[in-house]
Amino acid sequence: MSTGIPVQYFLVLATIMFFTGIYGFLTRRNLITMLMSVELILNAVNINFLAFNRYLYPHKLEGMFFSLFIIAVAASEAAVAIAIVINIYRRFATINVEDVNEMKH
Amino acid sequence: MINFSYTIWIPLLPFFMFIFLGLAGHKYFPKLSGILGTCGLAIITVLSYITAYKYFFTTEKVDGAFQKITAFNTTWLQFTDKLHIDLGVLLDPISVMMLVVITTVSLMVHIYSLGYMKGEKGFERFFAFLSLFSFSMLGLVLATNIFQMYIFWELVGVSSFLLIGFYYQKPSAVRASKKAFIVTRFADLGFLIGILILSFNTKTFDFISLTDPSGTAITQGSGIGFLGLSIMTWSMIFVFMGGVGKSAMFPFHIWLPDAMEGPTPVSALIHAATMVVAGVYLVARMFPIYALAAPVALNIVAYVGAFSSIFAAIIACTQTDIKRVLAYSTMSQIGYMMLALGVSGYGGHEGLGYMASMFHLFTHAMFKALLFLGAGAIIHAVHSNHMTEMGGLRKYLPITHITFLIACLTIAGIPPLSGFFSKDEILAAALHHNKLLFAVEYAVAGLTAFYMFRLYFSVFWGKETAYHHTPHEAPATMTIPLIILAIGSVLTGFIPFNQLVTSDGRAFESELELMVAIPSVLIGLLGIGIAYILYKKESAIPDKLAATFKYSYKWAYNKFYMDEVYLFVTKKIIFKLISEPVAWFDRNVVDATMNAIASVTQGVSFRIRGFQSGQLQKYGFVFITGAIMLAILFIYLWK
Amino acid sequence: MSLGTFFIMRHELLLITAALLVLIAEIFVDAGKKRSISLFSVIIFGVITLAGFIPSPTGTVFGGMYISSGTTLLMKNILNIGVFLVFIQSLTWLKKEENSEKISEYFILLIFTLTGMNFMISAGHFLMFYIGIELATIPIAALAAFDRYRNKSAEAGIKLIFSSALSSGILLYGLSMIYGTTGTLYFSEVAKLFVNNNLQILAFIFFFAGMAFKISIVPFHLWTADVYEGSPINITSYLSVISKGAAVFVLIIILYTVFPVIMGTWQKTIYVTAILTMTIGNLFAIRQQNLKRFLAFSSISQAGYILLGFIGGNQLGMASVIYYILVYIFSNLGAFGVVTAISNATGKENMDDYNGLYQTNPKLSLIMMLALFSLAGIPPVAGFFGKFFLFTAAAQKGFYLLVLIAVLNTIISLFYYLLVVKAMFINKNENPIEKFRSDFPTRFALGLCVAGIVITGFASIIFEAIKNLSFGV
Amino acid sequence: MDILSLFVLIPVLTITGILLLKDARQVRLVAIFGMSLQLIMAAVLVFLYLSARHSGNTDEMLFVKDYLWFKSLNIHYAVGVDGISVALISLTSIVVFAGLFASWEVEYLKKEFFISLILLATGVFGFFISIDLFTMFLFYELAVIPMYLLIGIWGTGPKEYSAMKLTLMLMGGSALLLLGILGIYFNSAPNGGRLTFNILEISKVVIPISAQRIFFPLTFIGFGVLGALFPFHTWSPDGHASAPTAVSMLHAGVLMKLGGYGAFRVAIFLMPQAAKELSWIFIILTSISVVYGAFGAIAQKDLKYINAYSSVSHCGLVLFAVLMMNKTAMNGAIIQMISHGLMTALFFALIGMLYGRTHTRMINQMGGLMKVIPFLSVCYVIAGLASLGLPGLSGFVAEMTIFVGAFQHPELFYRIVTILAISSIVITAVYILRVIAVLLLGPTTNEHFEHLPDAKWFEKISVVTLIGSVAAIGLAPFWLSSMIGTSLQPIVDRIVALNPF
Repeated sequence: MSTGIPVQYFLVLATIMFFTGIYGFLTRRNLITMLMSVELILNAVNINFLAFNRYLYPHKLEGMFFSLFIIAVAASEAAVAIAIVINIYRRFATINVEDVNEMKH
Repeated sequence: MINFSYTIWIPLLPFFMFIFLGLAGHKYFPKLSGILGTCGLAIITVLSYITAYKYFFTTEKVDGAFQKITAFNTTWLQFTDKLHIDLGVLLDPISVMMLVVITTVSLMVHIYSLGYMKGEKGFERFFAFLSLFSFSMLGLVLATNIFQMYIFWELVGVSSFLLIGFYYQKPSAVRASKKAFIVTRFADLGFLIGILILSFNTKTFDFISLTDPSGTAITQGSGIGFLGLSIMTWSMIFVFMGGVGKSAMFPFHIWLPDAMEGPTPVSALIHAATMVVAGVYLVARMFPIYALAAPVALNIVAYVGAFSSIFAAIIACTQTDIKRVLAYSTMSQIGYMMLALGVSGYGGHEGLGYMASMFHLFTHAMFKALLFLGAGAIIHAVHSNHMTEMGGLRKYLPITHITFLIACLTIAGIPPLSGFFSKDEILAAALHHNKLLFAVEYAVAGLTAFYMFRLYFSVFWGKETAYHHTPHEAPATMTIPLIILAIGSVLTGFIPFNQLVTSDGRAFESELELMVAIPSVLIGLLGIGIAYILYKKESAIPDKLAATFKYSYKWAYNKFYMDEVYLFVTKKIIFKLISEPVAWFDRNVVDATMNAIASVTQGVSFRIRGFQSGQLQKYGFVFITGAIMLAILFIYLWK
Repeated sequence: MSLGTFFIMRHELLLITAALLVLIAEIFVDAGKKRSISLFSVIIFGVITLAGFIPSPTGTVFGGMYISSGTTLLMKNILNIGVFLVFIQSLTWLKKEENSEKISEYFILLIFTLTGMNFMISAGHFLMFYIGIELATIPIAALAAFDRYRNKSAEAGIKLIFSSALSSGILLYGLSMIYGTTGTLYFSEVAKLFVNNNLQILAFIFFFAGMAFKISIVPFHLWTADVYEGSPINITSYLSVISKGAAVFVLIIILYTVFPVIMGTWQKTIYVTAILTMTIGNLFAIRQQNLKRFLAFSSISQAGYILLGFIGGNQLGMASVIYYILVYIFSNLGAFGVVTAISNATGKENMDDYNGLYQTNPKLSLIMMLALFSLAGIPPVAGFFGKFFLFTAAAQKGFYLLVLIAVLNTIISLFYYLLVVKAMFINKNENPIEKFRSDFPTRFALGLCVAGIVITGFASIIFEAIKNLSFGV
Repeated sequence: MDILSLFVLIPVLTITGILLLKDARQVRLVAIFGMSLQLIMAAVLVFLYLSARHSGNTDEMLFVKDYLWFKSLNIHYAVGVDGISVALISLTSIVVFAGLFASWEVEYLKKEFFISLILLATGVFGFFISIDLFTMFLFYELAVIPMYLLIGIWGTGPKEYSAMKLTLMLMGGSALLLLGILGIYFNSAPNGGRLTFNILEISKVVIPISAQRIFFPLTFIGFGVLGALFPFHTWSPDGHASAPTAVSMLHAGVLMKLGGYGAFRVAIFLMPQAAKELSWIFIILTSISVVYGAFGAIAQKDLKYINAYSSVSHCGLVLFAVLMMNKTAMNGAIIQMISHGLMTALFFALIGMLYGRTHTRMINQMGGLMKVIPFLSVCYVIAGLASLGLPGLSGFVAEMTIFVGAFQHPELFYRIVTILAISSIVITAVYILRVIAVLLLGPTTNEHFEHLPDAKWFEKISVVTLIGSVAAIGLAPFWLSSMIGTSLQPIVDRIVALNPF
């Protein structure tokens, strides 16, 4: 058990990452960058799970496994998302999210 | 005890006649309807006479008094255990007397109409309506309870409406019928409220228990008070309001002159002899309550009667339409009857006014019907209602002339005609009660003689008028009723009413009071004299007089502008100030509120559409904000 | 793990088998005969749907991560019925030239999402739940973008995938906090260890937001309309009934079993969001012209009504929710079926195009009217019963004010449903949609919907069966 | 099969029959056959009811049948009738029968028209036979919704607007009603035991007064909207004006009675204490309805508007009387429902027939019709006289019973309000006579009207049926009044037991 870094540090890091991800999601206009922001959010979650598991509940591995699954799912999600982004680029000739608003109101 | 149960057929026969003529008459026997209706009425006239004879002369009196006999009674509608409307036949002196009056006059009018209405469009309809009226009127007088009376009260109102508007294509007739109905309806509202108050306190509608002098209604009714008057007084005032309306007393009299738009026989029957006296009959019917439990209300009756009689008499002096003169005269005479009731007491000689009133009602029915039928004959001959277009008719219409003269003399109170006796009793009763009222009535007696003879002289004497085609005497169907009624007018004065129709059913002695009789005859003669001077020959004096008293004449000629007042109230107040604002309010406030709810919803829907911007990142922002807001809400604010 | 335990997972296994069969068929069928795959898939799925009603053992698998009970079986069967209807409805659309290459994809992806939903419903552990929810979401995003050549379809896809990624990120963050505070992700244990502190409430709200996204509860609903409008119409109907229905099932199970401790909190949450959802959904629906978009907002407001069943935490509530979803599947698919049929025949999707529809296509109009009346809760169709039970469930726990707001909202919703009815029956049109005869699958599916709309209400046995399988907090 | 369910079954079968017809020309024959059967059934029901009563059956409800429907919520399909429902069922049969004849000439989408009309009737019949709140509510809504199509498709004027307004307002009422019913349901077993929707069972317990205070207003207003309670009456003028003839007839004649019946049977019967406590508020509202409706009618120029406002006034009287909560007034309320149902149906039938001939409903554009079309005109006069309460026609009986009953109220306030309400009869006379005078009497103003045809045979059937009923009640009210009175007795007993004066 690594004793050097207290659990709070991880949690703070995760929180910062989470909100950075959200901020990025809300502000970056490029769809790919937005996708990266989502990955940030998911990774923040991963850090949370891992830290909790390691520090608070070291006898079980639920958190570890959960983050593994998250990584896998995130990968597939990204695959589908990028496929659609490519289609967007074909149709709209841009990947600026603001231009993708044919439907509103 | 004599069985009177057959009397139920007296009102029912005309009812079936109405249904029969109304449904089938038009199609199958338009010509025969008159005969059928008349025959039906003849049968019930005979029945009525038999009933009167049996009632007055063969029925045993109990304790010297005529009994109220309930000949027939059936519950028609049950309200509560105690309150129920019965339909039935109540026989007592006044109802039996009214039976005679109604059937006699009605029969005369039927016969008369056979000639008068011959060839009119809607001949069968006319007789159907007459039957309806006879039914309603008979039902009214025979009512065993006040609610039955109210039912038939409404029915006579509607038959009057139908008959006034008989010439339904004539706008003035339509207006008049509408007016008559609505004005009386308004008065009936009072009647109904009176009934409700009365029944609330006494828990009964039944006349016998209501008018029993020792019954609870009278002995306990005066207790509870409201605004200083006892409840019983209030209810009687309201009930009297109905009577005021139907009997065309001031201020609900305005419908009566207009009602002359109806066919003349109708005016004779309904608006002279029978229906308009229903108010008097109503007060007479409720008389023990008025006299014993609601003296204030009785005083009101007296004053309303007195005022109406002089008011109408003054107007009558200025009118030129002969039917309108007669109409105002009717109003004036009914005022007499009301006054007589108002000054009467209950029981014995105290009840002189009551007896006089009924007496006058009886005689008035005869002579006023005669007057109207005579007027009808004149109109029939001249095709005009206006005195100005008549004159010198005595040569052309001898029978009409004679009978009309008899009627005029009767109404003027010239002995020994019937009007003299009845009017004399009234004046005597008034004299004993209230000098002021007596003075008024005394003046009215003079005025009556004056305007009647003004009418008589202008029509039968006066200037020689050129007619388009020579007037000729009416057919026998019309003259026979005139003659019969003239005989009636002469003779009925000798009926001993004080033996038969009295306030408590017991006979009392009354004799001619010379102190009253002589002056009243004198003033009658004076009136006739003045009329003779002014109208016997064509003269300029009336116009001069009219010019001298320009304003008063104008006011009287315009009926003291009562019509205008009513017009103002209906048009300006009810229509403009209530109905239209209500309609406006309904559309623009109530309805608009409902519509506003809808449009606000739609407006909000339009305003918030920017929320759905189509921008993915804004969606994300709302998502995050929403989650955080919920978290804050439930962690810090509303835990 | 014995063979018997496999039967516990029968629904999922059958679905996966079916997906694989379709995949194999795709390989062996000639390029020119791809269309036969669709019929094949529908038949297979029909068999699966029927098989779902065969009595099946219940129990847990994977050490409690997968739970099968009468309730979950019921829910899965209801979803199967819905998907079956969607499949039949999509046959006509799949016959189109542009789709001939993608028929098997369509079926495979949909079957996989359904598998994901089944796993969600049966989850006994948040990991299983998470895998299920992602399996149920990601393929749909691909399907939303199915019409490669339409801008709107691509836009729908991108909006769906990004929104759902964000929402699952938030949901996961919530889960991580649940894990951090309780040390377990098993439903049964979380329920025991949950103590209602601030962090846990935050965790719950994040979790709720993620689920609310799937059910499209205000304020997490904004993707709904755009995605519904842009997606191919059959995907829209799938999203609006199956996806939503599954999420509703999962949410109610989790609320009842995992979070009974903080019932007070989630009642308030639902109180607030239910009001918002009904009202906002209705207010937006009033103005819509595109029928898909119109139905999207209508389905948002429907979600609001459904929340009324949640709020009491009572058995009646769950029964009414499940029942309402069943009714809603029939009604909404009826409406979408008509829209699909008309869209396939003419390409028209606007309300104005429906003017005078009754003159030319009376049967379609009648079905549409029936479906809309059912959505509006007008007797004698099933929607009336569904709404009545939802309101009863809320009233049972004393939420009369909420019921009042809900019933007032039904008036607004009645207004816009009647607008469609008015367009079809009352409005005059110079050029109404021409008379056409739909093909057999469409008519068959619509017939099933109508039968469902009519029978589900009157046949009390259905509700009673659902009631018996439901449970309360 | 019990006799009461036949009242729902026959219309449903008729609808099915119409649906199966290939030939559109036979539609009305089938419809009329079905509804004549219904009329006969109603007569049979009256007969059976009276003979059952005569043989000494004193149960509150007769012919009770109870089928469990939704077991878990204790929802039953429960039917049963007492004198009141029997009377109203008869009314409905008559009005529907007359309404079908009045719509003989509908050609546009004939099949659909008759189906919707009969569907509406189904709802009404179902409502009157139900003694279970759930089924009652179901039938209530079932009766309301066809109105939208009936007005929207076959109406005139601003029909879409009117139809929408009417439907939404009525549904708004039913929304409140739903809440009220749920409230009653969850308080139907205050002492433990099974919750129930059954009216008879609920009437055996006392709903807690605190719950009554909340749910009585909801229920009463809910029904009141349909009964044209001020200020929720505004759907009525527009709705009636836009509706086709038969729909106006059914709507004013029958559907509005659902409001009065419900207010009485559900709101007041089940929650008498709150009803008494709060009656003053609603008494004020209903008195406003009565007077305001009448004044509103005076200012109108469109025949249908006049009649719609008059309906507001007359239906206000129903609710007014019900709130007086004594037997006589309630009896009057029921008779008024029947009477108003018949005469307003008559009015609307006649207005429709006049409109079919003159193509206008504005009274100032018509005149002197009596001469041209005497039959219809005479009927109109009779309808008018019934409406203004002429003795011998049904209106009088109803109004007098109400007034006498209301005036028996022990508190002065109620009696004074009664007097206000009574004053409406004069106002009624004003507008009725005004219409008759302008419309029918006087010279014929428009030469186009000189050659209008008088009533055709089917119109005569329609009108004569209604007039016959109006006159029958007016001439011999005793049997109706006593039939209702007997059934009211247990209701009044309960009210009095809970509200000792």
